[in-house]
Amino acid sequence: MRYTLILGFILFMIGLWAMLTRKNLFKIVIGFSIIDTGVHLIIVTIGYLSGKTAPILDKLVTPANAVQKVVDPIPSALVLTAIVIGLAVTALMLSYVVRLYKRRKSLSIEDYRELKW
Amino acid sequence: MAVLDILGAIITLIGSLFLLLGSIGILRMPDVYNRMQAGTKATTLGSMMFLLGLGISYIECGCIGRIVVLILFILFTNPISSHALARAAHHAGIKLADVSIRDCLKDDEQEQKGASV
Amino acid sequence: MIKRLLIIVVIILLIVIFLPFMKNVILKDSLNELSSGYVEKSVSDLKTANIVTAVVVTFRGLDTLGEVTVLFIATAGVGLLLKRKKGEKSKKSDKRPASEILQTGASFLFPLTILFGVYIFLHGHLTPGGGFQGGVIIASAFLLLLLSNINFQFNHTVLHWVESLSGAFYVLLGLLGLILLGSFLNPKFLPLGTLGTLFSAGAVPLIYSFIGLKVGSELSNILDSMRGAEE
Amino acid sequence: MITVFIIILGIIMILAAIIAVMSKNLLTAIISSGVISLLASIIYLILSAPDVAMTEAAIGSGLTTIVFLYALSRIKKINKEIDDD
Repeated sequence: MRYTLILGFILFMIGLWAMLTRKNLFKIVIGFSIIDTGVHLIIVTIGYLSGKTAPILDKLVTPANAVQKVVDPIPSALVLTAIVIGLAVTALMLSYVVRLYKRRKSLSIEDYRELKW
Repeated sequence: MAVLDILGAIITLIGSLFLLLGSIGILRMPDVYNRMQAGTKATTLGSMMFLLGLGISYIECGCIGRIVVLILFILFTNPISSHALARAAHHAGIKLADVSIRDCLKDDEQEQKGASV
Repeated sequence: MIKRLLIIVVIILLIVIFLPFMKNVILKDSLNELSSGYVEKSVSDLKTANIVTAVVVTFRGLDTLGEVTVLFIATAGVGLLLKRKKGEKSKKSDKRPASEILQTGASFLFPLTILFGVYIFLHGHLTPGGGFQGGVIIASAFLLLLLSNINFQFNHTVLHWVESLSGAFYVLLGLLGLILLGSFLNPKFLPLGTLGTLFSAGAVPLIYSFIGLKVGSELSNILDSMRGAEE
Repeated sequence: MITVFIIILGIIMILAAIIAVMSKNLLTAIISSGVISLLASIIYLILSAPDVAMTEAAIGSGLTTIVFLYALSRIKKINKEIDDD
Protein backbone atom coordinates (compact mmCIF):
# COMPACT_ATOMS: atom_id res chain seq x y z
CA MET A 1 0.00 0.00 0.00
CA ARG A 2 2.97 2.26 -0.53
CA TYR A 3 1.10 3.72 -3.51
CA THR A 4 -1.54 5.40 -1.39
CA LEU A 5 1.24 6.90 0.72
CA ILE A 6 2.80 8.41 -2.41
CA LEU A 7 -0.64 9.52 -3.62
CA GLY A 8 -1.30 11.33 -0.36
CA PHE A 9 2.10 13.00 -0.58
CA ILE A 10 1.48 14.18 -4.17
CA LEU A 11 -1.95 15.54 -3.21
CA PHE A 12 -0.39 17.37 -0.27
CA MET A 13 2.21 18.95 -2.57
CA ILE A 14 -0.40 19.98 -5.18
CA GLY A 15 -2.52 21.58 -2.47
CA LEU A 16 0.46 23.42 -0.99
CA TRP A 17 1.48 24.68 -4.42
CA ALA A 18 -2.07 25.90 -5.02
CA MET A 19 -2.14 27.73 -1.71
CA LEU A 20 1.18 29.43 -2.43
CA THR A 21 0.78 30.42 -6.07
CA ARG A 22 -2.90 31.02 -6.77
CA LYS A 23 -4.30 34.55 -6.52
CA ASN A 24 -7.99 33.69 -6.22
CA LEU A 25 -9.26 33.29 -2.65
CA PHE A 26 -11.50 30.38 -3.67
CA LYS A 27 -8.53 28.56 -5.15
CA ILE A 28 -6.65 28.94 -1.88
CA VAL A 29 -9.54 27.34 0.03
CA ILE A 30 -9.69 24.53 -2.55
CA GLY A 31 -5.95 24.00 -2.05
CA PHE A 32 -6.57 23.72 1.67
CA SER A 33 -9.21 21.03 1.16
CA ILE A 34 -6.87 19.08 -1.17
CA ILE A 35 -4.18 19.18 1.54
CA ASP A 36 -6.79 17.87 3.97
CA THR A 37 -7.55 14.87 1.76
CA GLY A 38 -3.87 14.10 1.29
CA VAL A 39 -3.10 14.15 5.00
CA HIS A 40 -6.09 11.94 5.81
CA LEU A 41 -4.98 9.47 3.16
CA ILE A 42 -1.49 9.27 4.67
CA ILE A 43 -2.80 8.74 8.21
CA VAL A 44 -5.22 5.99 7.17
CA THR A 45 -2.47 4.26 5.19
CA ILE A 46 -0.17 4.21 8.20
CA GLY A 47 -2.87 2.38 10.15
CA TYR A 48 -3.39 -0.22 7.42
CA LEU A 49 -2.05 -3.74 7.89
CA SER A 50 -1.97 -5.79 4.72
CA GLY A 51 -4.37 -8.71 4.53
CA LYS A 52 -6.48 -7.71 7.53
CA THR A 53 -10.09 -6.60 7.70
CA ALA A 54 -12.01 -3.68 9.15
CA PRO A 55 -12.12 -3.37 12.96
CA ILE A 56 -15.70 -4.59 13.29
CA LEU A 57 -16.63 -7.89 14.86
CA ASP A 58 -18.78 -10.28 12.84
CA LYS A 59 -18.90 -13.95 11.95
CA LEU A 60 -15.30 -14.14 10.75
CA VAL A 61 -13.77 -11.79 13.31
CA THR A 62 -14.63 -13.30 16.67
CA PRO A 63 -13.64 -11.85 20.05
CA ALA A 64 -11.02 -14.59 20.39
CA ASN A 65 -9.03 -13.81 17.23
CA ALA A 66 -9.82 -10.09 16.88
CA VAL A 67 -6.28 -8.94 17.65
CA GLN A 68 -4.81 -11.00 14.81
CA LYS A 69 -7.46 -10.09 12.26
CA VAL A 70 -8.18 -6.35 12.35
CA VAL A 71 -6.38 -3.21 11.20
CA ASP A 72 -5.38 -0.42 13.56
CA PRO A 73 -8.54 1.38 14.77
CA ILE A 74 -6.84 4.51 16.17
CA PRO A 75 -5.98 6.27 12.86
CA SER A 76 -9.53 5.63 11.63
CA ALA A 77 -10.97 7.24 14.76
CA LEU A 78 -8.67 10.25 14.47
CA VAL A 79 -9.39 10.79 10.77
CA LEU A 80 -13.13 10.48 11.45
CA THR A 81 -13.08 13.53 13.67
CA ALA A 82 -10.59 15.36 11.46
CA ILE A 83 -12.89 15.16 8.43
CA VAL A 84 -15.80 16.75 10.30
CA ILE A 85 -13.54 19.51 11.61
CA GLY A 86 -12.25 19.99 8.05
CA LEU A 87 -15.77 20.79 6.85
CA ALA A 88 -16.34 23.30 9.67
CA VAL A 89 -13.02 25.02 9.03
CA THR A 90 -13.68 25.17 5.28
CA ALA A 91 -17.07 26.75 5.96
CA LEU A 92 -15.43 29.30 8.26
CA MET A 93 -12.82 30.17 5.60
CA LEU A 94 -15.49 30.54 2.94
CA SER A 95 -17.55 32.83 5.15
CA TYR A 96 -14.44 34.99 5.55
CA VAL A 97 -14.12 35.03 1.75
CA VAL A 98 -17.74 36.17 1.36
CA ARG A 99 -17.25 38.82 4.02
CA LEU A 100 -14.07 40.14 2.40
CA TYR A 101 -15.76 40.23 -0.98
CA LYS A 102 -18.63 42.25 0.46
CA ARG A 103 -16.16 44.81 1.81
CA ARG A 104 -13.70 45.10 -1.09
CA LYS A 105 -15.52 43.58 -4.14
CA SER A 106 -12.51 41.57 -5.19
CA LEU A 107 -11.53 37.91 -5.02
CA SER A 108 -7.84 38.46 -5.78
CA ILE A 109 -5.51 38.19 -2.81
CA GLU A 110 -3.33 40.97 -4.28
CA ASP A 111 -5.98 43.56 -3.44
CA TYR A 112 -5.68 42.90 0.27
CA ARG A 113 -2.33 44.49 1.09
CA GLU A 114 -2.82 45.93 4.56
CA LEU A 115 -0.45 43.46 6.17
CA LYS A 116 1.88 43.12 3.21
CA TRP A 117 5.52 44.01 3.66
CA MET B 1 -27.83 -23.59 -3.11
CA ALA B 2 -26.16 -24.02 -6.47
CA VAL B 3 -29.38 -23.14 -8.29
CA LEU B 4 -29.70 -19.91 -6.33
CA ASP B 5 -26.06 -19.12 -7.01
CA ILE B 6 -26.50 -19.52 -10.76
CA LEU B 7 -29.76 -17.56 -10.74
CA GLY B 8 -28.14 -14.71 -8.82
CA ALA B 9 -25.15 -14.71 -11.16
CA ILE B 10 -27.41 -14.51 -14.23
CA ILE B 11 -29.44 -11.62 -12.78
CA THR B 12 -26.22 -9.78 -11.83
CA LEU B 13 -24.87 -10.32 -15.35
CA ILE B 14 -28.04 -8.89 -16.94
CA GLY B 15 -27.87 -5.93 -14.57
CA SER B 16 -24.27 -5.19 -15.46
CA LEU B 17 -25.19 -5.48 -19.16
CA PHE B 18 -27.78 -2.74 -18.63
CA LEU B 19 -25.17 -0.61 -16.86
CA LEU B 20 -22.79 -1.10 -19.81
CA LEU B 21 -25.53 -0.14 -22.29
CA GLY B 22 -26.29 2.95 -20.21
CA SER B 23 -22.68 4.07 -20.27
CA ILE B 24 -22.45 3.47 -24.03
CA GLY B 25 -25.62 5.56 -24.38
CA ILE B 26 -24.02 8.41 -22.41
CA LEU B 27 -21.14 8.40 -24.89
CA ARG B 28 -23.19 8.05 -28.07
CA MET B 29 -26.33 10.15 -27.56
CA PRO B 30 -26.48 13.54 -29.32
CA ASP B 31 -27.53 15.99 -26.58
CA VAL B 32 -27.79 16.45 -22.81
CA TYR B 33 -31.38 15.29 -22.47
CA ASN B 34 -30.95 12.07 -24.41
CA ARG B 35 -27.79 11.32 -22.48
CA MET B 36 -29.59 11.90 -19.22
CA GLN B 37 -32.31 9.51 -20.29
CA ALA B 38 -29.77 6.82 -21.13
CA GLY B 39 -27.94 7.47 -17.88
CA THR B 40 -31.10 7.22 -15.80
CA LYS B 41 -33.37 4.56 -17.26
CA ALA B 42 -30.68 2.01 -17.99
CA THR B 43 -28.73 2.53 -14.77
CA THR B 44 -31.83 2.43 -12.56
CA LEU B 45 -32.82 -0.96 -13.91
CA GLY B 46 -29.21 -2.09 -14.06
CA SER B 47 -28.31 -1.26 -10.47
CA MET B 48 -31.60 -2.69 -9.19
CA MET B 49 -30.95 -6.01 -10.93
CA PHE B 50 -27.32 -5.97 -9.81
CA LEU B 51 -28.32 -5.58 -6.15
CA LEU B 52 -31.06 -8.18 -6.48
CA GLY B 53 -28.65 -10.69 -7.97
CA LEU B 54 -26.16 -10.08 -5.16
CA GLY B 55 -28.91 -10.59 -2.58
CA ILE B 56 -29.97 -13.86 -4.18
CA SER B 57 -26.50 -15.33 -4.44
CA TYR B 58 -25.59 -14.36 -0.86
CA ILE B 59 -28.98 -15.30 0.55
CA GLU B 60 -27.46 -16.96 3.62
CA CYS B 61 -26.17 -13.64 5.02
CA GLY B 62 -29.75 -12.47 5.58
CA CYS B 63 -29.32 -9.07 3.98
CA ILE B 64 -32.14 -9.44 1.43
CA GLY B 65 -34.35 -7.06 3.46
CA ARG B 66 -31.73 -4.33 3.35
CA ILE B 67 -31.30 -4.90 -0.38
CA VAL B 68 -35.04 -4.48 -0.95
CA VAL B 69 -34.91 -1.18 0.95
CA LEU B 70 -31.92 -0.09 -1.17
CA ILE B 71 -33.76 -0.99 -4.37
CA LEU B 72 -36.79 1.05 -3.27
CA PHE B 73 -34.51 3.97 -2.46
CA ILE B 74 -32.83 3.84 -5.88
CA LEU B 75 -36.22 3.50 -7.59
CA PHE B 76 -37.38 6.61 -5.78
CA THR B 77 -34.39 8.95 -5.90
CA ASN B 78 -32.89 8.28 -9.33
CA PRO B 79 -35.79 9.59 -11.47
CA ILE B 80 -36.32 12.62 -9.21
CA SER B 81 -32.70 13.69 -9.33
CA SER B 82 -32.55 13.19 -13.08
CA HIS B 83 -35.74 15.22 -13.49
CA ALA B 84 -34.26 18.07 -11.43
CA LEU B 85 -31.07 17.98 -13.50
CA ALA B 86 -32.93 18.01 -16.81
CA ARG B 87 -35.15 20.88 -15.70
CA ALA B 88 -32.12 22.87 -14.55
CA ALA B 89 -30.40 22.21 -17.89
CA HIS B 90 -33.49 23.40 -19.75
CA HIS B 91 -33.63 26.52 -17.59
CA ALA B 92 -29.94 27.20 -18.22
CA GLY B 93 -30.73 27.32 -21.94
CA ILE B 94 -28.95 24.24 -23.21
CA LYS B 95 -30.17 23.56 -26.76
CA LEU B 96 -31.82 20.36 -27.87
CA ALA B 97 -30.22 18.29 -30.57
CA ASP B 98 -30.98 19.30 -34.14
CA VAL B 99 -32.93 16.16 -34.87
CA SER B 100 -35.44 16.62 -32.04
CA ILE B 101 -38.85 17.95 -33.05
CA ARG B 102 -40.80 18.70 -29.88
CA ASP B 103 -40.11 20.77 -26.75
CA CYS B 104 -43.18 20.45 -24.56
CA LEU B 105 -41.65 22.16 -21.50
CA LYS B 106 -40.98 25.31 -23.54
CA ASP B 107 -44.55 25.31 -24.86
CA ASP B 108 -45.88 24.88 -21.33
CA GLU B 109 -43.79 27.72 -19.97
CA GLN B 110 -44.89 30.06 -22.76
CA GLU B 111 -48.51 29.09 -22.15
CA GLN B 112 -48.15 29.87 -18.44
CA LYS B 113 -46.50 33.18 -19.20
CA GLY B 114 -49.33 34.03 -21.57
CA ALA B 115 -51.91 33.06 -18.93
CA SER B 116 -50.34 35.17 -16.21
CA VAL B 117 -49.90 38.29 -18.36
CA MET C 1 10.09 37.02 -9.63
CA ILE C 2 11.83 36.56 -6.29
CA LYS C 3 8.54 35.42 -4.79
CA ARG C 4 8.05 32.75 -7.43
CA LEU C 5 11.61 31.52 -6.96
CA LEU C 6 11.07 31.39 -3.22
CA ILE C 7 7.93 29.30 -3.64
CA ILE C 8 9.70 26.82 -5.91
CA VAL C 9 12.60 26.58 -3.45
CA VAL C 10 10.21 25.94 -0.56
CA ILE C 11 8.37 23.20 -2.42
CA ILE C 12 11.58 21.49 -3.54
CA LEU C 13 12.92 21.71 0.00
CA LEU C 14 9.76 20.09 1.37
CA ILE C 15 9.98 17.31 -1.20
CA VAL C 16 13.65 16.72 -0.34
CA ILE C 17 12.83 16.59 3.36
CA PHE C 18 9.77 14.37 3.17
CA LEU C 19 10.69 11.97 0.36
CA PRO C 20 13.17 9.90 2.44
CA PHE C 21 10.52 9.70 5.13
CA MET C 22 8.02 8.42 2.58
CA LYS C 23 10.56 5.89 1.32
CA ASN C 24 11.65 4.59 4.69
CA VAL C 25 8.34 4.47 6.49
CA ILE C 26 7.90 0.99 7.88
CA LEU C 27 4.48 -0.45 7.18
CA LYS C 28 3.93 -2.77 10.11
CA ASP C 29 2.31 -6.16 9.87
CA SER C 30 0.90 -6.48 13.38
CA LEU C 31 -0.83 -4.16 15.83
CA ASN C 32 1.31 -2.24 18.28
CA GLU C 33 0.78 -2.54 22.01
CA LEU C 34 -1.64 0.37 22.41
CA SER C 35 -3.89 -0.68 19.55
CA SER C 36 -4.04 -4.33 20.54
CA GLY C 37 -4.81 -3.23 24.09
CA TYR C 38 -7.67 -1.09 22.76
CA VAL C 39 -9.01 -3.98 20.67
CA GLU C 40 -8.92 -6.42 23.58
CA LYS C 41 -10.43 -3.93 26.03
CA SER C 42 -13.24 -2.89 23.70
CA VAL C 43 -14.22 -6.51 23.14
CA SER C 44 -13.94 -7.74 26.71
CA ASP C 45 -14.73 -4.70 28.84
CA LEU C 46 -17.12 -2.68 26.71
CA LYS C 47 -18.75 -5.23 24.40
CA THR C 48 -18.82 -2.93 21.37
CA ALA C 49 -18.68 -4.77 18.06
CA ASN C 50 -17.33 -1.71 16.23
CA ILE C 51 -13.92 -1.00 17.73
CA VAL C 52 -13.63 2.44 16.11
CA THR C 53 -16.72 3.52 18.06
CA ALA C 54 -15.15 2.33 21.29
CA VAL C 55 -12.03 4.37 20.53
CA VAL C 56 -13.97 7.51 19.55
CA VAL C 57 -16.48 7.47 22.41
CA THR C 58 -14.54 6.02 25.32
CA PHE C 59 -10.78 5.64 25.01
CA ARG C 60 -10.37 8.91 23.12
CA GLY C 61 -13.52 10.49 24.53
CA LEU C 62 -11.82 13.71 25.58
CA ASP C 63 -10.58 14.22 22.01
CA THR C 64 -14.14 13.88 20.78
CA LEU C 65 -15.34 16.39 23.37
CA GLY C 66 -12.70 18.84 22.14
CA GLU C 67 -13.69 18.15 18.55
CA VAL C 68 -17.34 18.89 19.25
CA THR C 69 -16.23 22.13 20.92
CA VAL C 70 -14.21 23.11 17.84
CA LEU C 71 -17.25 22.37 15.68
CA PHE C 72 -19.40 24.57 17.91
CA ILE C 73 -16.92 27.45 17.75
CA ALA C 74 -16.65 27.18 13.97
CA THR C 75 -20.44 27.21 13.64
CA ALA C 76 -20.67 30.27 15.86
CA GLY C 77 -17.98 31.94 13.73
CA VAL C 78 -19.82 31.23 10.48
CA GLY C 79 -23.07 32.53 11.94
CA LEU C 80 -21.38 35.66 13.25
CA LEU C 81 -19.57 36.45 10.00
CA LEU C 82 -22.54 35.97 7.72
CA LYS C 83 -25.11 37.65 9.95
CA ARG C 84 -27.42 39.97 8.10
CA LYS C 85 -27.75 43.41 9.62
CA LYS C 86 -31.18 44.51 10.78
CA GLY C 87 -31.94 47.19 8.21
CA GLU C 88 -30.34 45.34 5.33
CA LYS C 89 -33.19 43.50 3.64
CA SER C 90 -32.40 41.27 0.73
CA LYS C 91 -34.45 41.72 -2.39
CA LYS C 92 -37.15 39.28 -3.30
CA SER C 93 -35.34 36.39 -4.91
CA ASP C 94 -36.13 35.86 -8.56
CA LYS C 95 -35.48 32.13 -8.41
CA ARG C 96 -38.27 30.07 -9.81
CA PRO C 97 -39.81 27.50 -7.48
CA ALA C 98 -38.92 23.84 -7.79
CA SER C 99 -41.21 21.63 -9.80
CA GLU C 100 -44.12 19.69 -8.35
CA ILE C 101 -42.31 16.36 -8.66
CA LEU C 102 -39.25 17.58 -6.78
CA GLN C 103 -41.24 19.14 -3.96
CA THR C 104 -43.39 16.05 -3.44
CA GLY C 105 -40.38 13.77 -3.64
CA ALA C 106 -38.40 15.87 -1.18
CA SER C 107 -41.22 15.99 1.35
CA PHE C 108 -41.54 12.22 1.07
CA LEU C 109 -37.81 11.57 1.30
CA PHE C 110 -37.12 13.92 4.21
CA PRO C 111 -38.52 11.74 7.03
CA LEU C 112 -36.94 8.64 5.48
CA THR C 113 -33.55 10.31 5.43
CA ILE C 114 -33.92 11.45 9.05
CA LEU C 115 -34.88 7.89 9.97
CA PHE C 116 -31.80 6.58 8.18
CA GLY C 117 -29.58 9.01 10.06
CA VAL C 118 -31.08 7.96 13.40
CA TYR C 119 -30.59 4.29 12.43
CA ILE C 120 -26.93 4.99 11.63
CA PHE C 121 -26.15 6.58 14.96
CA LEU C 122 -28.18 4.16 17.06
CA HIS C 123 -26.31 1.24 15.48
CA GLY C 124 -22.94 2.96 15.74
CA HIS C 125 -21.60 0.32 18.14
CA LEU C 126 -22.59 -2.60 15.91
CA THR C 127 -22.05 -1.61 12.28
CA PRO C 128 -19.89 0.98 10.51
CA GLY C 129 -21.22 4.41 11.26
CA GLY C 130 -21.98 6.41 14.34
CA GLY C 131 -22.72 9.87 15.56
CA PHE C 132 -20.69 11.81 13.03
CA GLN C 133 -21.99 9.93 9.99
CA GLY C 134 -25.57 9.98 11.28
CA GLY C 135 -25.32 13.69 12.00
CA VAL C 136 -24.08 14.36 8.48
CA ILE C 137 -26.99 12.38 7.02
CA ILE C 138 -29.46 14.38 9.14
CA ALA C 139 -27.86 17.60 7.89
CA SER C 140 -28.20 16.41 4.30
CA ALA C 141 -31.89 15.73 4.92
CA PHE C 142 -32.28 19.37 5.91
CA LEU C 143 -30.23 20.32 2.85
CA LEU C 144 -32.80 18.49 0.72
CA LEU C 145 -35.53 20.71 2.16
CA LEU C 146 -33.41 23.84 1.69
CA LEU C 147 -32.77 23.01 -1.95
CA SER C 148 -36.25 21.90 -2.92
CA ASN C 149 -38.22 24.66 -1.21
CA ILE C 150 -36.89 28.18 -1.71
CA ASN C 151 -39.09 29.66 0.99
CA PHE C 152 -38.11 27.14 3.64
CA GLN C 153 -37.13 28.69 6.98
CA PHE C 154 -35.50 26.85 9.83
CA ASN C 155 -37.15 27.05 13.20
CA HIS C 156 -34.09 28.49 14.89
CA THR C 157 -35.42 28.16 18.43
CA VAL C 158 -35.87 24.40 18.11
CA LEU C 159 -32.50 24.05 16.40
CA HIS C 160 -30.68 25.94 19.14
CA TRP C 161 -32.45 23.99 21.87
CA VAL C 162 -31.59 20.65 20.27
CA GLU C 163 -27.98 21.73 19.86
CA SER C 164 -27.51 23.05 23.40
CA LEU C 165 -29.42 20.25 25.11
CA SER C 166 -27.59 17.48 23.28
CA GLY C 167 -24.23 19.07 24.10
CA ALA C 168 -25.23 19.47 27.74
CA PHE C 169 -26.46 15.88 28.00
CA TYR C 170 -23.22 14.64 26.43
CA VAL C 171 -21.18 16.35 29.14
CA LEU C 172 -23.68 15.23 31.80
CA LEU C 173 -23.29 11.57 30.79
CA GLY C 174 -19.54 12.03 31.05
CA LEU C 175 -19.91 13.54 34.52
CA LEU C 176 -22.21 10.66 35.52
CA GLY C 177 -19.38 8.28 34.69
CA LEU C 178 -17.05 10.43 36.77
CA ILE C 179 -19.37 10.40 39.78
CA LEU C 180 -20.44 6.75 39.65
CA LEU C 181 -17.28 5.04 38.45
CA GLY C 182 -14.51 7.55 38.99
CA SER C 183 -13.48 8.35 35.42
CA PHE C 184 -14.84 10.88 32.94
CA LEU C 185 -16.94 9.49 30.05
CA ASN C 186 -16.93 5.98 31.47
CA PRO C 187 -19.95 4.28 29.86
CA LYS C 188 -20.08 1.25 32.11
CA PHE C 189 -22.67 2.62 34.54
CA LEU C 190 -25.41 1.05 32.39
CA PRO C 191 -25.61 -2.75 32.03
CA LEU C 192 -23.24 -4.02 29.36
CA GLY C 193 -25.49 -6.67 27.82
CA THR C 194 -24.30 -9.21 25.28
CA LEU C 195 -22.04 -8.48 22.35
CA GLY C 196 -23.87 -7.73 19.12
CA THR C 197 -27.30 -6.67 20.38
CA LEU C 198 -28.78 -3.17 20.22
CA PHE C 199 -28.95 -2.70 24.00
CA SER C 200 -25.34 -3.41 24.78
CA ALA C 201 -22.07 -1.60 25.41
CA GLY C 202 -23.36 0.41 28.38
CA ALA C 203 -23.96 4.07 27.61
CA VAL C 204 -22.00 4.10 24.32
CA PRO C 205 -25.08 4.27 22.02
CA LEU C 206 -26.60 6.97 24.21
CA ILE C 207 -23.47 9.14 24.13
CA TYR C 208 -23.06 8.64 20.40
CA SER C 209 -26.71 9.59 19.82
CA PHE C 210 -26.17 12.90 21.59
CA ILE C 211 -23.02 13.49 19.53
CA GLY C 212 -25.04 12.70 16.40
CA LEU C 213 -27.82 15.16 17.29
CA LYS C 214 -25.27 17.86 18.07
CA VAL C 215 -23.29 17.35 14.86
CA GLY C 216 -26.48 17.23 12.80
CA SER C 217 -27.92 20.44 14.21
CA GLU C 218 -24.59 22.25 13.94
CA LEU C 219 -24.02 21.26 10.32
CA SER C 220 -27.61 22.26 9.46
CA ASN C 221 -26.88 25.58 11.10
CA ILE C 222 -23.74 26.04 8.98
CA LEU C 223 -25.70 25.23 5.81
CA ASP C 224 -28.44 27.68 6.75
CA SER C 225 -25.95 30.47 7.45
CA MET C 226 -24.05 29.81 4.22
CA ARG C 227 -27.26 29.93 2.20
CA GLY C 228 -28.16 33.32 3.63
CA ALA C 229 -31.61 34.15 4.88
CA GLU C 230 -34.13 35.01 2.18
CA GLU C 231 -36.56 37.41 3.76
CA MET D 1 -5.23 -6.53 -9.22
CA ILE D 2 -6.15 -4.24 -6.34
CA THR D 3 -2.84 -2.42 -6.84
CA VAL D 4 -3.68 -1.63 -10.46
CA PHE D 5 -7.07 -0.34 -9.33
CA ILE D 6 -5.44 1.93 -6.74
CA ILE D 7 -2.97 3.25 -9.32
CA ILE D 8 -5.78 4.09 -11.77
CA LEU D 9 -7.77 5.81 -9.03
CA GLY D 10 -4.67 7.71 -7.97
CA ILE D 11 -3.98 8.96 -11.50
CA ILE D 12 -7.58 10.19 -11.82
CA MET D 13 -7.31 11.90 -8.43
CA ILE D 14 -4.09 13.68 -9.35
CA LEU D 15 -5.59 14.81 -12.67
CA ALA D 16 -8.67 16.09 -10.84
CA ALA D 17 -6.45 17.95 -8.37
CA ILE D 18 -4.52 19.60 -11.21
CA ILE D 19 -7.78 20.58 -12.93
CA ALA D 20 -9.10 21.96 -9.63
CA VAL D 21 -6.00 24.11 -9.24
CA MET D 22 -5.46 25.26 -12.83
CA SER D 23 -8.99 25.72 -14.16
CA LYS D 24 -10.13 29.27 -14.89
CA ASN D 25 -13.76 28.38 -14.19
CA LEU D 26 -14.50 28.28 -10.46
CA LEU D 27 -17.43 25.89 -10.90
CA THR D 28 -15.19 23.32 -12.60
CA ALA D 29 -12.63 23.70 -9.84
CA ILE D 30 -15.22 23.12 -7.11
CA ILE D 31 -16.71 20.06 -8.80
CA SER D 32 -13.33 18.46 -9.39
CA SER D 33 -12.31 19.02 -5.78
CA GLY D 34 -15.49 17.09 -4.91
CA VAL D 35 -14.40 14.30 -7.27
CA ILE D 36 -11.10 13.99 -5.37
CA SER D 37 -12.97 13.37 -2.11
CA LEU D 38 -15.34 10.86 -3.70
CA LEU D 39 -12.45 8.81 -5.09
CA ALA D 40 -10.59 9.09 -1.78
CA SER D 41 -13.57 7.45 -0.07
CA ILE D 42 -13.21 4.42 -2.39
CA ILE D 43 -9.54 4.19 -1.41
CA TYR D 44 -10.48 4.27 2.28
CA LEU D 45 -12.83 1.37 1.61
CA ILE D 46 -9.96 -0.59 0.04
CA LEU D 47 -7.76 0.27 3.05
CA SER D 48 -10.50 -1.38 5.21
CA ALA D 49 -11.66 1.73 7.05
CA PRO D 50 -15.42 1.75 6.27
CA ASP D 51 -16.23 4.35 8.94
CA VAL D 52 -13.87 6.85 7.37
CA ALA D 53 -15.17 5.99 3.89
CA MET D 54 -18.74 6.77 4.92
CA THR D 55 -17.78 10.07 6.49
CA GLU D 56 -15.63 11.14 3.56
CA ALA D 57 -18.30 10.23 1.00
CA ALA D 58 -20.97 12.19 2.87
CA ILE D 59 -18.91 15.19 3.94
CA GLY D 60 -16.09 15.53 1.43
CA SER D 61 -18.08 15.12 -1.73
CA GLY D 62 -21.51 16.17 -0.47
CA LEU D 63 -21.55 18.91 2.10
CA THR D 64 -18.20 20.53 1.26
CA THR D 65 -19.20 20.94 -2.39
CA ILE D 66 -22.54 22.40 -1.33
CA VAL D 67 -20.86 24.85 1.05
CA PHE D 68 -18.51 25.98 -1.76
CA LEU D 69 -21.43 26.39 -4.15
CA TYR D 70 -23.42 28.41 -1.62
CA ALA D 71 -20.44 30.73 -1.13
CA LEU D 72 -20.08 31.13 -4.91
CA SER D 73 -23.77 31.92 -5.33
CA ARG D 74 -23.60 34.49 -2.53
CA ILE D 75 -20.70 36.20 -4.27
CA LYS D 76 -22.68 36.26 -7.52
CA LYS D 77 -25.62 37.74 -5.61
CA ILE D 78 -23.42 40.52 -4.18
CA ASN D 79 -22.23 41.24 -7.73
CA LYS D 80 -25.80 41.49 -8.94
CA GLU D 81 -26.73 43.91 -6.16
CA ILE D 82 -23.83 46.15 -7.19
CA ASP D 83 -24.97 46.06 -10.80
CA ASP D 84 -28.50 46.99 -9.81
CA ASP D 85 -27.48 50.00 -7.71
